[in-house]
Formats: sequence, structure tokens, C-alpha cells
Amino acid sequence: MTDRLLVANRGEIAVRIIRACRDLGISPVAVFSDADRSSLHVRLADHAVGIGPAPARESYLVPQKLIEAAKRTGARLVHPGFGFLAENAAFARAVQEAGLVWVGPDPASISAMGSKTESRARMKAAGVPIVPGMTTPAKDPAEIAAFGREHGFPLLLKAAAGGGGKGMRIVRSEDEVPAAFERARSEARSFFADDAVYCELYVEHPRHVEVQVLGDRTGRVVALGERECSLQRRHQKVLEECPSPVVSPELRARMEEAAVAAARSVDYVSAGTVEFLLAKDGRFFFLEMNTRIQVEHPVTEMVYGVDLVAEMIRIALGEPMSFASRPEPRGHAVECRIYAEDPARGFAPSPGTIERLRWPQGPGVRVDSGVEEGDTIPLDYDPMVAKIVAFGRDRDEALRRMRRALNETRVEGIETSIPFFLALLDDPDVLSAAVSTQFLEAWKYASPASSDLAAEVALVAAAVAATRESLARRGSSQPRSPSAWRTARPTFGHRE
Amino acid sequence: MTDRLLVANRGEIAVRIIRACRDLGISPVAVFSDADRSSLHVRLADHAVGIGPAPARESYLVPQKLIEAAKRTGARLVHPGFGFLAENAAFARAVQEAGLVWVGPDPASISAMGSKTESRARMKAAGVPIVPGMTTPAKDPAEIAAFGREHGFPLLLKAAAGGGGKGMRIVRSEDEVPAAFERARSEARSFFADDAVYCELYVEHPRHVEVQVLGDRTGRVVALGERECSLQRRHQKVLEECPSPVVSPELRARMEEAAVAAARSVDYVSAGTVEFLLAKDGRFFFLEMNTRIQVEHPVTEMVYGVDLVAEMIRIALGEPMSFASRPEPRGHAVECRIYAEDPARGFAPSPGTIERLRWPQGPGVRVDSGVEEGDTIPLDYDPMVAKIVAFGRDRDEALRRMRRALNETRVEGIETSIPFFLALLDDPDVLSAAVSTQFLEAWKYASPASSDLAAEVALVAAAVAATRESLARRGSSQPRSPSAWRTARPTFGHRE
Amino acid sequence: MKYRAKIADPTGDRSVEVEVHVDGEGVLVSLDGRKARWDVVATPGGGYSILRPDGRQAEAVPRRSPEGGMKVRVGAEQVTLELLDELTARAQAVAGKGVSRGSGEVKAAIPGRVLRVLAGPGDQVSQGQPVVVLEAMKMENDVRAPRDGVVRSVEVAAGQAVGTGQVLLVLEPSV
Amino acid sequence: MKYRAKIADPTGDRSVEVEVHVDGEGVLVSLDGRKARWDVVATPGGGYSILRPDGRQAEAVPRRSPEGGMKVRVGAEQVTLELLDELTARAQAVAGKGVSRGSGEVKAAIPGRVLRVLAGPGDQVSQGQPVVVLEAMKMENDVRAPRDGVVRSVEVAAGQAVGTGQVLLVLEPSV
Repeated sequence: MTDRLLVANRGEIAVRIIRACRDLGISPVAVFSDADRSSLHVRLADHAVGIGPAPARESYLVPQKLIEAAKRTGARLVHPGFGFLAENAAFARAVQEAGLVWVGPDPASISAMGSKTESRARMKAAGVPIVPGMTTPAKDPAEIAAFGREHGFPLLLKAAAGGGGKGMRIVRSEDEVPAAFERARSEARSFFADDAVYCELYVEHPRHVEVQVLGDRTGRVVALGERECSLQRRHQKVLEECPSPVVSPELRARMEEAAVAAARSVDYVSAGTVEFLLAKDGRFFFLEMNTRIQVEHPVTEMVYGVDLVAEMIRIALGEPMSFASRPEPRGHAVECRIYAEDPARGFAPSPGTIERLRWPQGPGVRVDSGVEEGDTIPLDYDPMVAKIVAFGRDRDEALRRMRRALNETRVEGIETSIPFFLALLDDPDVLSAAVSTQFLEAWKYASPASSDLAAEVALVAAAVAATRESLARRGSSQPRSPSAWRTARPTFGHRE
Repeated sequence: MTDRLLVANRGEIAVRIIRACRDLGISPVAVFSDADRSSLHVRLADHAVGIGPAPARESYLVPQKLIEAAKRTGARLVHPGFGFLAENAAFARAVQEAGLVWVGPDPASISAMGSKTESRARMKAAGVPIVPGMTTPAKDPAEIAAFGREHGFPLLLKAAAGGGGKGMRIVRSEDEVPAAFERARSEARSFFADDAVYCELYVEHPRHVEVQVLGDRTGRVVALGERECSLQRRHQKVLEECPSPVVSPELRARMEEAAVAAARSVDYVSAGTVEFLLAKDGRFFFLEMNTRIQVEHPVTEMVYGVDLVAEMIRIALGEPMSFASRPEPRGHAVECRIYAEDPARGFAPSPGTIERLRWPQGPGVRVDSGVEEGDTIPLDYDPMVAKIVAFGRDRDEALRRMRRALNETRVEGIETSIPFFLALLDDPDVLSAAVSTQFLEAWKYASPASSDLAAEVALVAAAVAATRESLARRGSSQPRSPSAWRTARPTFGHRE
Repeated sequence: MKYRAKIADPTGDRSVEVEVHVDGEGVLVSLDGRKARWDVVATPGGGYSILRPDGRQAEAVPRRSPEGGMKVRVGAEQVTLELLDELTARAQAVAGKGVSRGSGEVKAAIPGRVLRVLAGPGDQVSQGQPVVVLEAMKMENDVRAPRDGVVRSVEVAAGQAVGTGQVLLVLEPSV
Repeated sequence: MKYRAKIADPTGDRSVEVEVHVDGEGVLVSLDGRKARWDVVATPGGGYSILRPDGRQAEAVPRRSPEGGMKVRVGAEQVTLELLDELTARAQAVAGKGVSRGSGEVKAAIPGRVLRVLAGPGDQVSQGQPVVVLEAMKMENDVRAPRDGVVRSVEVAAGQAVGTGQVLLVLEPSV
């Protein structure tokens, strides 16, 4: 009998998982909240089960409803996607206890990486670099200075009892230590009534670079290169690429080794991502491990020629990963996350009905979308509606393809982040990859001035549309069919 | 100033060339017949010029109109695509004489390869294998037998004055020669009043395998692997793949060497394709060279990671091809040509308006389409509306992806060849690649019986639609908005 | 409403009685008497996402076919069916006939341009004989006589563009 | 018909007189008096493919904006403009005012759910002060007072879903 897999998610990632099922000959089962009954992920599935009201906490976040849906439809596997319950160890365990197959790492691996303190301790034990920091308060400035001599400057002085950025001071050289120590102590005392301070290395203008890993039940763990995800708005990645334009083969080898060590330290099985802060001096430090498929996984898939979601499912079924020798990277891939939001109005959410939709096509372009023309984007969930991915033989070709793809796209009825990306891809620092995770904090989007062509064409289009409207209102005998506006003989051009 | 390129074509290939222009920062200029004023290739271009009435011989086939359009819009380059004037040496020459840049091989190369006799002579001189045949009539059966001993059986006996298959006889062994010689002679005498007969090797159940070549003005010519195009209907390729599932690395090397020799023999510059007949015993013979971009070029692009159309443009501008070391192949790609035709009615053309269109997306899927939802497919041109290409790490994955992609596609308003491909991809001989160019002559498409699910669902959909219609006719107070059909509480599923 | 449906199938036609009733609760469906609640919602492009009572989901797009009847695309499958409401079904049962046949009109099954007309008024034609050649999309397509008969009139001329279902010529009515 | 158009632009608004006249030959366009024939054809999705007299082609999709005025997407660009026909333009010129202002209605610029209402009837609010918080797509969005004033009425309550342009609260009319 055909295996069935319940997709415990919605939108773009649900559609992505459904495609992996189809590619593997597995029958996909969708779940839907009341806001999603007619959504694309439901329409593409073989079975679909309603799981409650629109708010996620009453539907997509209720483990019991998902497990019940799997049982009713005879689904044997459960894939959580990302977000919602994807990194919820209790859900993973409940799925397994219900006799179903969890498509992801073991619950224990999820728990270990889910805890900030436990994961840091494990990384330390596994020899994975973490941001150097004192584990006890500093007794005197000399202790701070010694730490700086060992790990380098700048340092960040923090109140041991602190939080929220209060009582923090940056120290750029040993000279500054004594004065900064006193100021930090006195601030700590006045803010938190506790003058204990400690320090850690301050990674200035870091890049976010993450390594894709894949482990299977044979105990094999491989790394599939890194992704550069430094361009972030409000701590949300917006544009990702593979490989990172600043990671050398040597650095890649060291980061991959660290990522594999991190994964092994929690007996990692399935696809996962080890996130690092990359400092300007080439040092890198463990941030966290995401124990699930990542939004930006397609850039790795395009460069390495693998299907990570399909691998996850194979591995969950107990099979080894499908490749004997590690796939080699080829070319460069970039992803833009298309959100239903209006960059011209401070990125305000823009839910609504998509009246017209043209996705880009052709060489080197991949689109993973959760919506089609005519679909309505509900208010209730994440505003990401699609991902556009461009591949090229090198970064330059990939970026030019991305511009082409964004320009080719047409979305009417809602606003999207496409104008933001077109502006971003004009920025010399973005093009030369001179960015950090702080880059977009300072970068402001401004609606570009209309080109003369656009202004003229817009005027004519608006005037023609308005004239048609008013003729229609007057019940004029003028033809109403749009094609009647087709002109018979333009002055330009050569129609005989 | 931005270079402009005139695309001397329409439909899917015009859109493909426009994308290559965008990827290179070149401004595309479209031409259109009266039937194409609002076609997608026009809407995607920066300039557009009307070139006359719908019939191609009054528009797309008129060199002077195309050259004039280029001059009016300041286009410096002309790309012919495929079909129409793509292999017309006189047009290429006229373009060059007008001071424009022809994106293709030199007119002399086009001419040399355009003549059946001249190309065979050149191939012979260049040592490229052609189908062995006698160049003078056979005096007696012994001469035929000797030929057979040298080149192998079966042979095809042909009337020297013949044509249209008349007077042809297949000879399977030396024993059969004397009797067959007499019969062929007497048939030749009665059909053509000339009893001269000759013979050539009869390549039984051959495969069509072609090699992609690329040459530039530095004199470099490279081969980029082969494509298997044996699945043909009415001498039209319908499904192509790269690499050929039956070509070994050794055979590939020999075919590539022959293809490069063929290209060199006519000083070939630009992208071109050398077509071979591949016999069951592994011998291969030159068929012809297509001196243009090929419909099926995307399968090569996906496997070799290159953009052939962009390379053509670069090379036309005098640049060397963009890669120093020859790109290595990776994985497998399959293409299905989507025609506007109805397989259930003998592949009758199915022009019309596309009322609903969903193209497939996701990993490993590329679509090159000439139409969008709402577009009307004119009667006047080729019925190919799009190409769906699927990539996989191996042939099996590519074929499974293709099935998924075809199943994901929705086209309403016209019929397409998709059901034909879904049936074809169920055929064990197709899956095991046990095919020849004759395979589809014997293979008959039959509409599959509806599954029980499809029948039930169709009944309900039809009854609901009919009920809505008749309620609407009666001006009932029943809600007319489609979403009003949304049921509040299905018996199945869990909506609380 | 209640319909008698005939599903065209390569293995033979099937007849099914289907009744749908839309109420505040959803769609109550009866298929040959088997009653259940189905979940039917409209999707973009004039289709429906249909959830069968057992949770099986399919997308279906019903369209009126130019030749009469309906074509319903279900996923990548296509189901051809005829739907008669109760009154019509009863009337046809009395008349002992399906849809009108033998009207003698030879229609274009595809849009195209008339390339040649191969028969003139008064000509005797036999079933399957090509009577008109249409050109569409670079291909010639024969239109054949649906039965033996005598041509009463030719309604088109060479060079003319015709639409689907347009009458090309008329045979004497069958007896 | 003749219109006065105001194009909103980050570098300042521009005013253009535009006249279009559709006849059997095509569209005769006059832009600030420059007359030429343009080639305008409808495309799927309510847009136009527009050929300027010099052969430049662009796709344009005009839509009425919920805030009034029009937004025209031209390729990947967006042009915001207001179009007034001659009569309206003349009337407004006499009144010395653009579109109605100061009506005191505070509207939702996006659809969403009301999370909190931060001001009640009689409250004094100042320009830019958040008065309502809407939630949409996992984000909170402040709706701010467009000017100083006193709240006359609150039209929505927490938890309520609102559409674009819906009145959330009303300020005393400005003087």
C-alpha cells in the first residue's frame, strides 16, 4: 500500500513537502484551519483534514489534532515543516508514541539543541567554538584585561544580573578597561542593585553563516556547505545565498567540521542547520542549531543538486541518505523571500486576494509558492507567500538572474516585498557582499522615483481605464470588451 | 548605451531569448504579427514592432520587415530562435549586410550544412561517420553481397531513380541478396523505367542521439554531451533527455569527437547540434547538423549548468565562451513539449483561450512557456505552448519529477498533450529506455478509464455547478458567490 | 437537485443517479442512493476543491463541452459526462432517445481555417469520408462524414475561419 | 476624455494634462499638449500592453486605490496618481482644495484584527499618536492620529476584524 505522510503545516512549506512526497511516490495528507480550507496546499493533497479555527493555537499548534488527523487518514509519517511545532520535542515524542514516524531528528536531539544553556555546554564539550565569555563575574579590571589579551578586543562588558542591553559597554582596547569597568559596575549597581559584571568577546559586524547538515540512522553525518544569511530585517532573514561569498574553501572545511561535530554531539539524524556568527577576522562561533528544515534550504539544493526534504523522508523511513559520495557544489544560488507586505508603507502587512499573478520562469529560476492567482492570503499567518530562487554559474550570474526574475514577476491585488529586493540588489555593498547582520538596520527603503517611461505609460493606462469606466457608466455604445481597445493601425510599427 | 537585440521569432523561444537578454543586461526588442500583438513575448520586451498579418509568410518570414524593425528600434543584434528564418543563410547574410550582428553561425556554415549532399561530402572528408552506401549502381548481386560483408546486414536496396519508398527492399543476409536484387531491379524498372539499384546500410530501430556543440571566434569548439530524442511523433520530437540512457562514457567521447569534427569542418561558431542515428550495435552515423538553438536545449542547460542562449549572444558579440574548463555534467534532465492539441481526439489542434493555468514549480522543475493564463493561442502557428523540464540526480528521479510536474499542471480552456505524456511515462519500454525512433509509430494513445474517485468527484462537481447555474437562472435568493458554497461543517474533519 | 448522469468511459458508459442539496450545513450528496455530506469549496478559476466523506481530496473543474455534455477535469484526469435533470431525463426516456442525433449537420470539432471543401451539394458521401479539410496550427485536419448521406448544402468556403461547433455542411436528414 | 493628473513622486508631485481619444484607428493621446497615436491593447488580468509612438513597450495595470486615486503598476515599477476629469478639476480649482481633507475619520490602511483601542470618546489625541493597534500576519501595526483632535466616537472593538478603509474612530471635525 502507498505510504501516506501528514504535512503538519500550511502555505509554501506544506506545498514543498507535498512535492517531495509526490517525487517519492508517497501520498500527501494536508491539514487545514478554517482560514485554509481552499488553500493551495489542500488542493494539492490526496487527503485533507480540518483541524479547527484560524488562530494557529487552536489548529496548527494543537498536537492532538494533528495526530488524530494522521490516524484518521491512515498517514504513517508526519513532517512538521518549519515554524509551528517543528522544534517542539514534546510533539515529536507524541507522534512517535502514537506509533507514527516523525520526519525529523530524535526528540532528545531537539531538546538538547532547544535549550540555550545545554546546547552551549554540549558545544563546548564537542570542541565547537562558542563566543568566548567569562562564566563568573570579574573581580577586577585586570581580569577583564587578561581576558582581552587572550581572546582579543573589542569586548562587551555586561551586568551579570542584567538584560535588555542595559549596563552594557563596549571596550575596544586594554587602555579603556579600568574606566569602563568602573562605569559598568556603577550602572549595574544602579539598574540592578548588583554590581557584578563579566565580559565576553564582542563580535562586531558579524555575518550570519550557517552550515547544512544531514544525518541518517547508519550514523553518517555530512555537511553540505554553508549559506550566507546576513541580510536580515527585524531579525528575519530576507535574502540568502549559497555558498557564502566570503567563505574560502579552507574556512568552509573548518565550519563544516564544526557543524558535523555539533550534530554528532546530539546524535543528529535528519536535515538540520548549524548557525554560526562569522567575525571579520575569520573566527566563527556557534549560535544555535535549527533541528528542522530551513526556509532557505532551496539554495543548498540548487548548488548541491540534492532534495533535502526527500532525504529527510527517506531517512525517517530508515533508509540511508541517497548518495554514496558527498555531492559536490556547483555554481551559486540566491533566494528572496517574497512577503505580502508593502515596503512603501513601512512594510505593513498586505493580506488580500491575488488578482493577478505571474511567476518568473526559464533557466536557473525556481519558485516555491504557497499561493496561486485568485487565492486569498489570510490575515492569520506569516506573510511569506513564496520564495524565488535564482541559480547561476557564479554569484554575478545568480544575482542578475534574480533581478530578471523579480522584474518578470507580476502580483496584483496585494503588495509584496519585490520593490524592496529590487532596490536592495542595486546596492553596491550588497553586490560586493560587504554586509553584516546589522546592514539592514541602517539601510532604509525608499520608493524610487518613477521613470519618465513609467509615468507616461501610467498616465495613458489610467486615462484609458477611466475613460472606459465612464463610457460604461453612461451605457455608451462603445465596445466594452477589453480587446476592443486594440488599435487597428498604430502610427509606429509596420502592419500592412 | 545598452545594447538592443531584436528577437526575430515569437512564442516560447522568443520569451526564452528575452530572458537571456535580461540576464545579460541587453534590452530585448520583440516583433509581432497581427495575431500576436498582445502575446507574452511582446509584453516582456522593451520595444515591439508590428510586422504584418498573421500568416508567417507575410510577417515572421519576411527578412526585410525584420531588418527594418531592428533599424527602427536601434537594435544591433538579431537572434532568429528556431524555425522561421533560423536556418536561412540568405537572411543571416542580409542581417550582416545591414550592419547588424547575427546571433548564430556564419551564413556559409548554414549553407554548407543546409545542403544534404554538401554536408555529407564534408562529413566524409572530415572523417565523420555517415550511413555507408554505394555511390554508383550495383552491377550485380555479388557487388551487393560484398558491400554487406564489409558493412554488415541488413541492407536497404533502393532504386537509383526512386523516391517515396517505392522499389525499396530490406535484405537481411547474404542468402537473400540474389533474389532481392532481381526483385528490386524489376520493381525499379516498372516504377521508374530504370533498373539501376544500389544499396546502403539499413539502420534498424535506430535511436536519435544528438550532440550539442558550441564554437566561438577564438576557434574553440566544445561538445556539451548528447541528448536522446528517439521519442518522435510524426517526425516531431516530443520527449527528450540528457544524457542518453544508452550512451556510455566511451561512446559519448567518440560522438563528441565526431560532432566537434563536423562543426570544425564548416568553421562553426555559435551553438549548434549534430544529429546522429545510433544503431543497436553502437555504431553511429551523421544525420544532419542544425545550425541554430534547438527546442530541447534546456535539458543540456540543466545537466551542464550553462546558458546556451546567453553563450550564443556573448559569442556573437565577439567574446569567447564564458567557461575556461569544459563544464562537467551532473544528473539527468527530461523535457516534455506541451502542445495545444487533444490526444483523445487524434491529437487534433486545440487553439483557444487559456482560462486557467497552473504551471508546476518546486525543486528540479523548469518551465519555459510562451503563454500565460488569459492568453489566446492563435491558429496560425506551431501548437507548442511550453516546455516542462525536470531535473534529477539520476534518470529515475528526473522521470518521477516529470510525472509530478505534469500532474501538478492545470490547463483549462484548451486541451494539451499532458495526458499523452502521463500515459507515455507509464510505459515500461519508455521507463527502461528501450525505444527507437519508430517506437511511437506503433504506440497508440488511449484515454484512460476514469478512476472511481475521479468519476465520483466529477459527478459531484458537475451536479453542484449545474445546480448553481439553474438556481442563478431562476434568480433564486441562493448566494451566487462561489465562496458561499463553502460548507460550514463537513461530517469529516475536525472543525470546532 | 437530482440528475441522471451518464459517464463516458472507454470501457463503456455508466449511468449514475446523483442528487445534491446545498443547505446551511454543506452539500448533501446522494450517489445512486448512497447519502453523505461532502465538503465542496470554490477555488480560483471556476473549480472546486472537493473533500469526500472519507477525507479524500481532489480538485475538479467542470466545463460545458462545446459538443454538449460536460467535461470535468479531476486532477490530471478528465471525465466526460452528460447530466440530465429529472424532467429532461423522463422526457427522453419516453422519447426513447438521447441527445438529438442524425440532424445531418457536420460541424467543426476544432477552430481553424477551411483549406478545402471536398464535397458539393448533391454529392453522395459515405461514413468516414473526408468532406472538409481544416488547417490549424500548421496541421491539416480532415472533417469526415458522420454517416452515409447526400450533401444538402455547404455552409463554408475555402479560406474561411471557422469556430468550434460551426456547421460546415449539411447532409440530407437521415431516415 | 481629458483629465488633469497628479503624479505622486518622492521628489515632489507633478501635474500633467492628459487626454485620450479612442477612435477606429486607435488611441489618440495628448500629454500636456503633445499629441500622438499610441497602441494600447488589453492583456489578461485587467492590464494593458502599451506601445509608445517610439516603439517602447510596457505592461501597465491600473487599479483604483482604496485611499482614492489610482495605482498603476508599470513593469516592476508602481506609479501613484490622481486623475480628475475636467469638470471636477475646475470645481476643485474654484474651491481651492484637493480631495476632501479633515473629515476626521481614522481608517484602517490594512485589513487586520483590532488588538487594542488606545483612545476613547472625548480623549484629546495629538498628531502621530497611536490610537488603535491592528494585528495582521503575526505583526502589530499602529494606527496613528492624522492630526491633533478630540475623539468623537470609536467605531470598532478589540478582537474585531476590519477591512481596508474601514473607519476605526472619528475625530471632531477640524476647524
